[in-house]
Amino acid sequence: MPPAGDIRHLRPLPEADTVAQRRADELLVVDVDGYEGPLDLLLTLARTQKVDLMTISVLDLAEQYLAFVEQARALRIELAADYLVMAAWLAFLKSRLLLPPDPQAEGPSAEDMAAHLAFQLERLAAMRRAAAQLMARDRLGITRFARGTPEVVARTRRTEWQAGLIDLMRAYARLKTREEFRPYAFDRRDVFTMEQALDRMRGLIGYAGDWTNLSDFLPEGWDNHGPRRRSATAATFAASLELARQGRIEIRQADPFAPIRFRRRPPTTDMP
Amino acid sequence: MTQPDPRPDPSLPAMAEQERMVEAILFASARPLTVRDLADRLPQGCDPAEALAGLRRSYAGRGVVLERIGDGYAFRTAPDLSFLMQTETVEQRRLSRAAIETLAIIAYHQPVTRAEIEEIRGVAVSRGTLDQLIEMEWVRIGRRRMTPGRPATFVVTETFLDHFGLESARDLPGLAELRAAGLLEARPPAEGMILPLAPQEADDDIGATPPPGDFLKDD
Amino acid sequence: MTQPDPRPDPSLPAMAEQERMVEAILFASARPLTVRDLADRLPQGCDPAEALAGLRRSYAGRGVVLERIGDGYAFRTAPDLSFLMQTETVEQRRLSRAAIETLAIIAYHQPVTRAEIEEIRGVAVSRGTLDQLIEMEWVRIGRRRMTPGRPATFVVTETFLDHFGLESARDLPGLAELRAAGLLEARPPAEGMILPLAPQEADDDIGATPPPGDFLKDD
Repeated sequence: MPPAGDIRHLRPLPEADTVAQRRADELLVVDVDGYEGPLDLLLTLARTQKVDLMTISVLDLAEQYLAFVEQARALRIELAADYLVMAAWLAFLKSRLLLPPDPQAEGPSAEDMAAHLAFQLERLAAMRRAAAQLMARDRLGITRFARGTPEVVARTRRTEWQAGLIDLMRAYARLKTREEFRPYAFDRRDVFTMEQALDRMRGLIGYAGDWTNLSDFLPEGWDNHGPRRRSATAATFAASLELARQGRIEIRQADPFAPIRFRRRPPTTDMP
Repeated sequence: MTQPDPRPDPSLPAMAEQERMVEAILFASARPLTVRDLADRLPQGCDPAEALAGLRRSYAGRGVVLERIGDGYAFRTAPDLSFLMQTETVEQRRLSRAAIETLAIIAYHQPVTRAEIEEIRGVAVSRGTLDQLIEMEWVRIGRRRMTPGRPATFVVTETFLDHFGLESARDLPGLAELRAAGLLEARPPAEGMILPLAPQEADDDIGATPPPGDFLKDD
Repeated sequence: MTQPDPRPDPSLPAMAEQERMVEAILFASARPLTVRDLADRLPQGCDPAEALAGLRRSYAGRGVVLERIGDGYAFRTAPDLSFLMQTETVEQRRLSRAAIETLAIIAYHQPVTRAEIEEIRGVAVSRGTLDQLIEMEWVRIGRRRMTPGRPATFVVTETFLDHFGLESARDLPGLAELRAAGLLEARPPAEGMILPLAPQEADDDIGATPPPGDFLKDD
């Protein structure tokens, strides 16, 4: 930007009526850099109308803006593109405002466009007022103060272990499942297999000419109670079924839950 | 190792004692603490909200007052005594006019997108301005707007409320009047009404700026 | 040194106001302040010593006390509340597989010796695992087993029962329930294995052992 003096020198003096007006124009021109874009400039121009922004004459405002741009051009001041775009838009708006409305025209009416521009200006002005009010509040470190010597808070760390009943059960289930599939002799300590029972029965059956209780066939050490007895009983019973199938013994049970008894099959009968 | 103790009621501190405790904890802290923060530090079963109410009454009119800031509470010196505090006054970072206006727009219009800020100011918002406000912890990025492009929104923080002595964003000066005047409504510009944005600062990254026109507010 | 106050200056703040001022100044100050410092900052004619004495009285027994530190005065949180001036961060961690399995075995088989745990897990139990469970107060050492070598046994604690919401270790679900819950795969037993005739018989010799359906225990 050239300094003010240079501008005066360059100035071809357009139709500035009064000295005051000239000075105002000059101020605007010199300050063009100080505006934050066309909207900011429009707001400044609007203020010269000295009316509520909501009742501002957008037509007058458009003319003011166009005059300003014209003047800047006359002063050979290069305006940024956005100022020129705004100028074009305002020129368009101005012509629409001056012409009778075209009922065929699509899109917003000139009045809507003007109203929106007035709204934008009012909103920007309102935000500036709000910003000023905000900055004038009792601010921390300016009029309100926090404790000057905040006390240090000691930090300690505690670990909380996450484990629920379901984790515990799952872990146990994992162990037990693994165990069930483990064919360890350890597990068989209390298991009497059917093969063992068959061997034993084959040896003993010859002596069982008369009906004999199943329990009498149980091997020594397996006939007391508990799992060993259960296992031996089951195995012996299964073996007896196998021997009956082979036709070597006969089985009898008088009543439900009565003792199961068997005897060697009399040799006279022939098997098919 | 302090175990949280399941303190049975008879040994629960009396309310006067709970007030002492809350007073001590808040006094020690420079930052506001929430009821939750306090509950975490008090013995189990204490009622920080009630203790706060009692404390607030006993500090009313004193040289130090208990302020509510957003969800938090903090002791602050009474504003009317600021004339005594010249030596404490902290050098405030100079904020540009653009930064102050942007801050006000975010506070009053939050959550607000960058495009909306630009629409209101009529100029592009430089990255530096938003960065500065975020760095000062007055502004943070909020949720994305569920509109095309999913633009980020900006909101003000508790630090902002603390700095400006506001209990909540609803207490912003003039908010009701602005709302009544319809100046906080998102009003989409008429077609052909979108103003060109002037680049504001050299460091601007206009390229990354979403085009203006994102006016769909989800409130 | 309180002279009978002729109060010559009507513009001099009342003593209550002077106390407010001293309160605010001390609160905001980064270091203890002497009577002299206070006098320099208060309006002319104020009596900081008297204001301090008044303040000291009004803070007596509160969560914050006015302390004399050398020649200066400052607010400090009450010493008996220092336990509140610490925050505890809680870190959530999961137990290692070794630890949870060991814990499960102890819970289901207690009292159980280390050798028995190792037999069930099929791997050696590291000292660290048991130490960890003991440190967590979920496991403690029980009575020694009256067998050669008199090995120590491990049992679960009340803390353990508390954490897992159990009334007693007997409340632990049995294998049948685990299976019903789908935690144990119900596969047919290996070949040559004989199904027990009556799986839940009451006259069993395992009667003394708590977990149902557990055929592992022989003592």
